[in-house]
Amino acid sequence: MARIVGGMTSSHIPAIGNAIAGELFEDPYWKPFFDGYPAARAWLDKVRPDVAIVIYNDHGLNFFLDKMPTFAIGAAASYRNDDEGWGLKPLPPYPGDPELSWHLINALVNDEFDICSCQEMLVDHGFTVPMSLFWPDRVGMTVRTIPVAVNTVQHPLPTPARCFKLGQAIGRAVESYGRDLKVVVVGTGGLSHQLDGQRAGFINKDFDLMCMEKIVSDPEALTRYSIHDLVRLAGAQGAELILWLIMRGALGGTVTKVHSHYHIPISNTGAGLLVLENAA
Amino acid sequence: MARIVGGMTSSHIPAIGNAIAGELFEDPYWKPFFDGYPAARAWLDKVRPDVAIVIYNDHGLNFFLDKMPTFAIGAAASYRNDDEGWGLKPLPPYPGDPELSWHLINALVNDEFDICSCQEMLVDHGFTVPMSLFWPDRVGMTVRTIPVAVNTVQHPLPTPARCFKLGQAIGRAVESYGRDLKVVVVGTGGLSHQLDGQRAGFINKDFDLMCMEKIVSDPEALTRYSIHDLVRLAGAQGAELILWLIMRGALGGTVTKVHSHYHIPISNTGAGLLVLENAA
Amino acid sequence: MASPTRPEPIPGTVIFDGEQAMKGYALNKMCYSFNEARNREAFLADEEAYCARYGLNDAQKAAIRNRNALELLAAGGNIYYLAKFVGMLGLNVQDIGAQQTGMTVEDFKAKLKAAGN
Amino acid sequence: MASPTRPEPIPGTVIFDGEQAMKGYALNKMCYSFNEARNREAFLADEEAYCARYGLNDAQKAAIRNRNALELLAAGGNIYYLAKFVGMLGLNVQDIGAQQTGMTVEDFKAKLKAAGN
Ligand SMILES: [Fe+3]
Ligand SMILES: [Fe+3]
Repeated sequence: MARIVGGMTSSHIPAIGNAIAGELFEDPYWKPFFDGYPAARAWLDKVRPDVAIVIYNDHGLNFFLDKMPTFAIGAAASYRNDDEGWGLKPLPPYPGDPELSWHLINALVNDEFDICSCQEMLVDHGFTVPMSLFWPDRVGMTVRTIPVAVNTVQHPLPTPARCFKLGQAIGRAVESYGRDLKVVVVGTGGLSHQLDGQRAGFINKDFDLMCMEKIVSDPEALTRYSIHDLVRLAGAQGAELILWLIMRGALGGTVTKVHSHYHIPISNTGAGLLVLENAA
Repeated sequence: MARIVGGMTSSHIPAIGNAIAGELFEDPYWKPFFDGYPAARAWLDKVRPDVAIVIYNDHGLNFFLDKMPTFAIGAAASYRNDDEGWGLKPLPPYPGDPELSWHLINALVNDEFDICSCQEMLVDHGFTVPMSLFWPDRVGMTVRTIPVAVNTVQHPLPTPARCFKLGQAIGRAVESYGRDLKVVVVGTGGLSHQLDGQRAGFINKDFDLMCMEKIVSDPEALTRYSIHDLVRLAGAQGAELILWLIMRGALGGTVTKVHSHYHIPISNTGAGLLVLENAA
Repeated sequence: MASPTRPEPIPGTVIFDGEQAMKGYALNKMCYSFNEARNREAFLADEEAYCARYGLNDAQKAAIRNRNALELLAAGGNIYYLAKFVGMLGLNVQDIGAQQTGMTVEDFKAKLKAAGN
Repeated sequence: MASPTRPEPIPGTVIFDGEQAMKGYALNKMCYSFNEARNREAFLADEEAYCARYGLNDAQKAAIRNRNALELLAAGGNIYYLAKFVGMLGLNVQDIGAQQTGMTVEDFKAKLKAAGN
């Protein structure tokens, strides 16, 4: 039977992708951020998951406002990125696991989640940046991927409570899959940041640190915020916390914190990294 | 306050559109079908709804398998059709009501329905055929439209129970809208038919007549079928009954049957027409 | 909730699910393209080249060549996208129904009419 | 459930909701097109013609002409699609943050750094 072995969180901002491309790992601005990741990769080397379910939001590459799904799940054999308008270079395509994708889609629709299924799907920095951070070795990488895209572009966004429930349903769906697989769930984005408006550059360290704690020990507390609360407390893009809540919902009630790292700022963002091991 | 004044059902198969284009109203094959509609139009002339929420499925015009939403709602100022691959002629665009569309989308997402919002949306025969039957006078037509597209193309389809709940949520959402509007909900498609496979041409009159009864008096009984049950009992395309269940869910518990008409066959299909008045 | 166990097959009926959708993706994508008149013209001008452009496999190409609905379904075709292909050829769902059931169109229509009794 | 009542505005923050989405549709559609290099080239070759092709209104055209993020937001622009426009011009989110807050880029960066203390 398939099993969710753990969950991880990471910021996914494009500036990280540029810093990786520029190999700025020892750069004084970037070093305190990148230094959080070796411990996460060491955990992955130990656990060796077969599949990563990556919860992210598309930032206007694969989805436009003519068809803006709340929850979209990739069901392709592979996923490629694109230049996103600012000339990003193509990465090797990410292998998918369409059989598990369809199992998830079947189980979730049957469980009253109104999924948009995507048999072709471009993945943007929201997906590729965490993948590059956790699996920098694209030659040796053996993990297959399932992208789960959540609307954080256009309000109404799904409520934090709904997102946590989606995560729980993903957890049940994985557990019901007949194949013997180790699955890790990656919650990307966040923490506090705001790109637009006169409040651009808003960061809320206290709120971020509270989220880093609560997401581990009491995620339900975070589901009581409204989207509007999250925008107010974490900035317009800080609402990406809902992506973490989906990850956390997919894990069991009790998790072990393997690793945690927080750094301000990278570009306009408070960056939070967590590695959580699921209770066996 | 907005109010759902009633609901209607109608088949939506392309052959009807061709028969309308050919003005076959007195043709011996078509007359028994078309004769059902004057009574429905008389009711509409009396009630004069401001908005029609049209529940239909796209048959491969606006949505492809790269982005296949379970529930999609139009939020455009107008909607046009297209030739669908077999040269249908363009109809005058249908006026939308984007303000009410957004009210519905906000309320439904807040109510944990995972809607795909569509600010541009081509509407196919699933939408245009019932519109032409109920509002043949496109010059004098004053009703605005909101298309609600439901995946019946690719399994998993949403369950009958989920569809009924979506209808109930649409009902609550309309009732909470501040403007004084009369809204009618149109459930299109069905009844039994199967286009594909060695079982093509399957029709189940007994099941159709049972549905015509139960959808009025005991719709919850129909929500206990699985999609697989519907395919077995009503044919592969008979699963479109879920569109009727959304319509019925949007009405109150008690409705009055104003008009009912059933005819076999039109093309490959059992055609059911209902006009239901919502309890005040 | 567990993924539902696969229910009893329904004779003569292919459920277009994820498995079929994966198998038929290229074929269905080609048929979806027929929504646009210029794509229909391009297909009719050079069928083989058009099929190759969409990456159809041999079974799909043969089914297209044969205008055979059951073969198209077996190759992963979805009836709604296939309808654009057959519609372009001037066939309607009753012609296709007759083809799939091995009946004449007249007999197929008579069978449907009889369902009303 | 009733539609949620509109909550208190958040100063300096435009919620990109249905109202904004309707207002900004043409502008955002144009910016979305910049995902493709040939569209960026077409825009840069003749900005006015490109804006006209997408049906931008006068406020949107002026905001594009002025490379002004606050004007673009006020005209219904969504930050994620706008990012493709400003990215094409070689600006990043810190340049745009400085512009929107009326600060120098250095001061804007310093403010972000200070948030970590
Ligand atoms: Fe993001
Ligand atoms: Fe239909």
